[in-house]
Amino acid sequence: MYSIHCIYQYALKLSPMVLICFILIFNCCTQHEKNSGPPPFVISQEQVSSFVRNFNPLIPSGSSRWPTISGIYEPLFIYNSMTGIYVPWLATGYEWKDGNLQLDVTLRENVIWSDGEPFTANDVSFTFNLKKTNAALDPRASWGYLKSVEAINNHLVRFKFLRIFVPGLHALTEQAIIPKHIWENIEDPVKFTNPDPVATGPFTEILRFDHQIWELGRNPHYWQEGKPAVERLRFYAYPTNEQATIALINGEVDWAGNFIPAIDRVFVGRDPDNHHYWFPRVGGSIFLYVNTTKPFLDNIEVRKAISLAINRELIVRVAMYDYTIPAHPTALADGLAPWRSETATENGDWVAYDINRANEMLDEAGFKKGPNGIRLLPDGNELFFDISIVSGWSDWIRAAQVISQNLKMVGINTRVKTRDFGAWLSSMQNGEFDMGIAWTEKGPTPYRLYRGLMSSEFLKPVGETAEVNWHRFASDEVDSLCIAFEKTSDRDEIKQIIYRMQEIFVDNAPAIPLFAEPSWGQYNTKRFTNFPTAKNPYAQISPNYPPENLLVLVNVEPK
Amino acid sequence: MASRKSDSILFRWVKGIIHNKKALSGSLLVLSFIMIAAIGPYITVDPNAFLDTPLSPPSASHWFGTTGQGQDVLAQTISGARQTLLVGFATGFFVVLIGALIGGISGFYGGKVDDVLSMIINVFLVMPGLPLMVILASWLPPGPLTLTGVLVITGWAWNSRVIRSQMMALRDRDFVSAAIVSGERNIRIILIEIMPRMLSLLASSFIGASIYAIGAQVGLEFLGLGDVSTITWGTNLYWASNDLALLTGSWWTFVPTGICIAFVSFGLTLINFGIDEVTNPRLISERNWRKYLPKGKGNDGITPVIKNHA
Amino acid sequence: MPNPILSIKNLNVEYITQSDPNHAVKNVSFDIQKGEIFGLVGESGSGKSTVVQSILRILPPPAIITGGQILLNGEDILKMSDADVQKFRWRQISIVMQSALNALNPVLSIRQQISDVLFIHQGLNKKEADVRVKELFDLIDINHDRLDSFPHELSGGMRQRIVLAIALALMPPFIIMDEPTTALDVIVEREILFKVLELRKELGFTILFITHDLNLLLEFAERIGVMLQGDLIEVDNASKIGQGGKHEYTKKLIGSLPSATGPRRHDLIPLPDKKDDKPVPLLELRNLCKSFNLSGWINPKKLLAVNDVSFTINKSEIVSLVGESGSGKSTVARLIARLIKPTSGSIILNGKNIFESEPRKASLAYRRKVQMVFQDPFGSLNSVHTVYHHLERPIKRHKLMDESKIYPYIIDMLEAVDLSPGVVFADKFPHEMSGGERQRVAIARALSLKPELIIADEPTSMLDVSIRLDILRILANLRNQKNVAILFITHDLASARYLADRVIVLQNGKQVEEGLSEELTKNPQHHYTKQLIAAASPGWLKKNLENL
Amino acid sequence: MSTSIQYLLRRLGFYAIAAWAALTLNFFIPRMMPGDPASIIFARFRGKLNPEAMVALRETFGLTDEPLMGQYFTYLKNLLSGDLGISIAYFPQPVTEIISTALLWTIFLAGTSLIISFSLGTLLGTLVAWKRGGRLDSFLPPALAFFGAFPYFWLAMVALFAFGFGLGWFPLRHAYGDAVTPGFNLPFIIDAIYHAFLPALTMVMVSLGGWMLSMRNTMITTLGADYITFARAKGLPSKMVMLKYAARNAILPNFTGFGMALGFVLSGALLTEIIFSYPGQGYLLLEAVRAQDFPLMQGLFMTITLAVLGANWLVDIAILFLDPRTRR
Repeated sequence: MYSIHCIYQYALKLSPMVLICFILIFNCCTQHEKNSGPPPFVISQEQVSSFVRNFNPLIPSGSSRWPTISGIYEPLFIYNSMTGIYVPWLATGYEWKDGNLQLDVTLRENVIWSDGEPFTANDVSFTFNLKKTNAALDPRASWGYLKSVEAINNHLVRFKFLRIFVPGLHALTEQAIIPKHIWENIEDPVKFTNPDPVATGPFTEILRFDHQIWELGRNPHYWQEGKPAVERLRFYAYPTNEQATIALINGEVDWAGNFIPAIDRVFVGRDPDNHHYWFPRVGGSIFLYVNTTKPFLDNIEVRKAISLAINRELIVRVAMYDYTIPAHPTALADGLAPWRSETATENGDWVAYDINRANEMLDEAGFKKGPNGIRLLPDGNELFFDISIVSGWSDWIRAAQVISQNLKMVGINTRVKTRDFGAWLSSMQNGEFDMGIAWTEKGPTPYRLYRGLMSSEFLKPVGETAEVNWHRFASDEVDSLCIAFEKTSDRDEIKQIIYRMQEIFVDNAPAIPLFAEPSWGQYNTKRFTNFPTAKNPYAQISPNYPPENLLVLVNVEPK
Repeated sequence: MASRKSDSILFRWVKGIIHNKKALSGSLLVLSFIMIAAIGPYITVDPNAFLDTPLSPPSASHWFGTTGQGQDVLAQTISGARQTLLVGFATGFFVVLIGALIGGISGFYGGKVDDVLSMIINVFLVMPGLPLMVILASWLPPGPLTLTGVLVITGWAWNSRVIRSQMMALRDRDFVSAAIVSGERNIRIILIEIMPRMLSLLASSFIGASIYAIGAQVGLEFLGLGDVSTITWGTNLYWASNDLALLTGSWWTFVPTGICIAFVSFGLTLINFGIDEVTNPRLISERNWRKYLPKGKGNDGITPVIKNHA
Repeated sequence: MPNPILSIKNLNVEYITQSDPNHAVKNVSFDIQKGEIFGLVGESGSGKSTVVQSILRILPPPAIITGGQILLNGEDILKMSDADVQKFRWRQISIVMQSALNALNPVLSIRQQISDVLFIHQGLNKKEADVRVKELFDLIDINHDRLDSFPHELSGGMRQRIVLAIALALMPPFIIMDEPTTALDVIVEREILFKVLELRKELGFTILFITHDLNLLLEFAERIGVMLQGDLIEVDNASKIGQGGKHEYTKKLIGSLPSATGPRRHDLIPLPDKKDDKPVPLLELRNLCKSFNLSGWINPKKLLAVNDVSFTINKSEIVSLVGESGSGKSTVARLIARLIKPTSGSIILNGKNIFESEPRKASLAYRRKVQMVFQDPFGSLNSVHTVYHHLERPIKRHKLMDESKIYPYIIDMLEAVDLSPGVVFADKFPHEMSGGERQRVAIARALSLKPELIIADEPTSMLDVSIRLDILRILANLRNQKNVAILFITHDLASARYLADRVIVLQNGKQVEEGLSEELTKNPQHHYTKQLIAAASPGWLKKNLENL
Repeated sequence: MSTSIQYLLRRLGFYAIAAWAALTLNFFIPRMMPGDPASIIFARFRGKLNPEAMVALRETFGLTDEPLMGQYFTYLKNLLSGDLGISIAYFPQPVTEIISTALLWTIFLAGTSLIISFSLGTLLGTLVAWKRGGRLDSFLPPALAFFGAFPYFWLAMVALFAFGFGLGWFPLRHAYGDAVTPGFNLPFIIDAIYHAFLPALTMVMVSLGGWMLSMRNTMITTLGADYITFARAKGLPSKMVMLKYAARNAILPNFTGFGMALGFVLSGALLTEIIFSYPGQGYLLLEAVRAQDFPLMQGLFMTITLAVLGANWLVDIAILFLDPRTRR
């Protein structure tokens, strides 16, 4: 007995020493990084607990590894959201013909698949026709307006349209192209994981694939001379934002697109010479949607007053760490700034913060404050609305909390209600919500944004699922503007259509823009250089917007 | 006349707790947190208000510093106590209620009723709790009611099992047979004759279930499965983690909450230690006995000889 | 006296409690001579077990030996070093403990438990130990195929013999026997004792025998010490104690021992006033059977606890059901009290088959007529309620009388069972009373409903010898005064003889004999009854010893 | 011995029922959730996806409009044939593939720390009960109870940031480093232990107190038993009485508790995994729930349940060997 007690006491005294020995042994035994060859370019884009080997570029669900459609496979053109132009990639040019019912695309000539086979127009037509036979591979429903895709010769592809639909260009040109000689033998392309991809992109060789780490090597046959400058890419499985941020802070990651709170202190402060970020506002705007079928909220003046009550500066500071700016009256963020109409900007004075005016407008609209300082409906009930947010989407929850406090100032009682994504989405889509924060449709022009906000195309009665236009607002004029837009490829005409749409938007306030959605991008210049920056904006920095990040992948260079 | 009995049993019990050092300090610890939860929100600044520079360290104006959104951590810690403790104790209550109901019925009636009920109890016992909790919590609308429900669903079985076996032991005792022979109804036997005998078990079950509920609740909320727009200890930790509190070195955003959770659970555990000792006087006698022994002399299974002690 | 093997001088033992220490043994002194059988008798709490456990110094906490000497062959055990204590244990003195099931480690085989002693004290190897274990098994007449059995696989008698074998393993000169037969049935008890005495004759060890049963001790002890509340009040030769001794308490003990044979002592229990009325049947059992499912639903085993039992109890008659543990007598009691349901057969109360009129649950009327007193008076009272509550509830439940009349009625009841003043007792909690007082409360509760039949299931077996007779007297008086019939269930033929009018003997669930109590004890027919009576008659051991 | 087999079969029967109940719950709970995976995928693209493709998508994921009971029987049939379906979040990977490696890591991490904390806790409980009232007894139970009062994930967070991030003594994530190749080789094994050390340590710290206390309690009860007094009277050495007589008996109820507590402890392990980015089932589960990946969720819940049931069965077998009374 005594001996046991003694051993125990010794163990207590020894335990710190044992621990230290342990650590030393482990540190010695664990071989650190073998220093062979140039350092890998470490990218953190996906946050997963373990990787699954899937390089199928046609699967829409995002279950194939990044950068399958923006590094391994390539599209015909890449839309550069910083410059607003289509960069020719596998194609060199396009031409609308036959009253915009036919599109001819000329392909680049010196492109070779990574297995040495030449890239031809047959590959392009095969890709699109495979999508026709497998509807599940056509998430953007290209075959809703396409009639046929044919290879006219080795380097010319002809798209014929069922109806005039000029905006379809965007989807067609961004399609990743697959090799016919490989895929024609695949039985079920929908369930094909394509473990060893044959592609045209700058990186095609899978050097290593484990659940926690994988590496992608350079394409030996890449068509751009001397590119990419980077030898290999490496990806670690960081399951949480926190883990990914730690890695970034520790300098283990060279390029990432994470949300990091207090980034100047947390990230840049660690190594100000090498740690950088750039959050250009190329995305859409984040909106507060109000259900226009509900009494009180169906009033245009009320919606404008609500907008005036919201302190966007505070939201941007509290919820977004000042990474972005309050929304523009037209809801067009910096990326779409050239499209802004001056008239609309002037009329959109309700996208501002003015509590007094908000109160006045509500008083004028006939909703007087009750005894508790809360405004009353005509039936005498106090105003009360839920602001629905997806649980876990913390930035928006913070924003909603600010909004809730703001609205209280003008006599509107609200409650922030968080719900699981599925439940939230179905309540939004079915129009069974009061207010909610959500995104908008994006695209190279504001057309998709305004169509989604105001066209009757997607308007559904409450209780039925509406894909967009959850707030349920429709304008006949917008409908006809949309039709006109789809039919023209004339730049001036397009501009006039977009201007008119903006005016309709600011007059009716169908939804309330809050702030511009930034695109997250961080990079480390310790080992690599030539990232896009505000001074050299050759593309947006974020890896989260394929295929645009192809531009970054081929341009980054080792130091 | 008859009222003396209930006073007496309760009185004896309370006296036992007060005289027990562990139970007393545990009770004081827990009571002080309950007090904080009850009156705290009226004396602190608005925990929701965005007051100051985010993540500023503890200072005279903000004793516990501010969160990633510039809210007062002290105010958040204090007002977080309310819902956390409420959900914790409510779960504890319902777990014991259901446990006493199902375990009690199962143990008292035996036979086929017991076969079925104890099968259900055992099935719930072996089912892994967290996955079930996560699935349930993510399905139901977030909020205190959901949390309580989920925690009760995944947590009742253990107490049922304990109460069932205690009930089975008591049910075979002669005083129950005597009550049956004198014609008492079963419900009265269970409530008036048996339940008072299980008081300490019920109390410690309640405390155990509350500890479990506080821990599991905080865990679920930490994963973002609670209603993160309300202020609880779990959501405090969720926000701290969301704002990368540790990375930024802002330990003050999560240490106070973590310590509070630990103190409440520890206080409850101490009460349970105390209940254990009160119901098992042998432990205390043995401690007193040890005082008589010469220093360093343990119990080696040889009765000590101490002559002429005081 | 010369050369005592063990000499205890002024031994004092205290138990530490939360408040004041409990002085369990006070200045006890006695000597035991080499080779003698010394008996120590006393009721529970008298300190007799504390004395013997101090000899081995195995009293668990919170006990402290506070004074005195225990000299073993002249060496003071209380001054030994810890290592020496470990060594003298079992080599010099071994002990046979009361409950053999609890004394054996449930998860070790018998072979291991015996070998442990041999390994430690004699340093034998496995093979040598095995040989010795087998020798010991031969000594106590147990087949070698039981060597690897576990305690739960053996019967009570066998377990006690194994404990005896362990005690003999090192052939110590001195063996303490602490109530070695209390948990056993009389017939088994007799076999074990016989075995012990046989072995002693062969091996010549000294015995210190502790029991609460003076009758038993008088059979074979040479000298006897009587303990009362921590004091050793008398030590004398067995013959002198048997004649009544000097101390009042000893006299009371001797006087309170009814015997199953010999002439009836009329001073013990009052006989019923003779009535010439023809007996009126009150309760009749017809072909009652009860079986229990033992294990498993794949292949269930059944135990037939009560097998075709039929008998009648007449109004204001005392019938005694006698049998050993496992004979099914308690099951019969629970069947009549309708705590369990019979597998088959019927119960007829006042000429009505009750399973026809009230098949599922006993009616209130039945409950009122048939009441029960349980074996363990502490278990049958609920520790959270007062005496008053225990008596009040049945009256209220059966709406026997107005609220206002209940209190005086309860006080009356309490005084009827000699708990006076009733007002004081009404307010007490069970733990504030002695065992005898608690059992009286239980009787008063049964009585308060003015039942026609009281089932008394071993009402005295958990009580100290000195108060058993009081309880029997109360029961006898009840019948005389309140005309209530009593079914008295006991393992003790002697008390059945004195209390009951008729006796029914049960064995393995079967009725083996029935008869008027005096006749049955005088002239038993069935050989089982004969065995029972033989085992309960004074001098049975001596007769057999002479044959040794 | 046939009765032992009967006992084990009976337990197996019970586990079969428990498994069925779990699987049934598992099927119905996610299906009662509002929303469906296709719209989640739509939402993942934050509007970039054309609404017209929804129908095609639903079809691809095999989301049929078959009546619920029909789906239920198909589900059971598929489970019996080992087909857990295709993950939605990891489309088109079969669920079995995603889960299998994760399950191994979870079993490794949770199993090791569970066994360590159970054995260490039991040992400490034995010592503390043996020397009850002593210095060790007045210090250890409250100290360990205090550690046990912290939430698993909180201690894990603190440990990760103090020893991993701050001091850099331990790796920050994953089950093994990049430099080793998974397989049966020494560097890999050492590396795996190195990575498991900190998460296992936090789990042991939190759960140790529970095991110790319950062992202490049963041990104290056991020490009051007659056979302990008898063993002492036999003059057996203290250590032998403590281990062979007292602890040997006291461990039995604890062992049963071990089986019952498995599910609870595993829950803590899942949370710890998330903090340490350990590639086990914990994070997968959260991910599956967030993506409403029914098949993956079901697969995870099922494997975790089956693992717990299997472990319980092993405990049953162990008890059969430890306690002769069950062998009757």
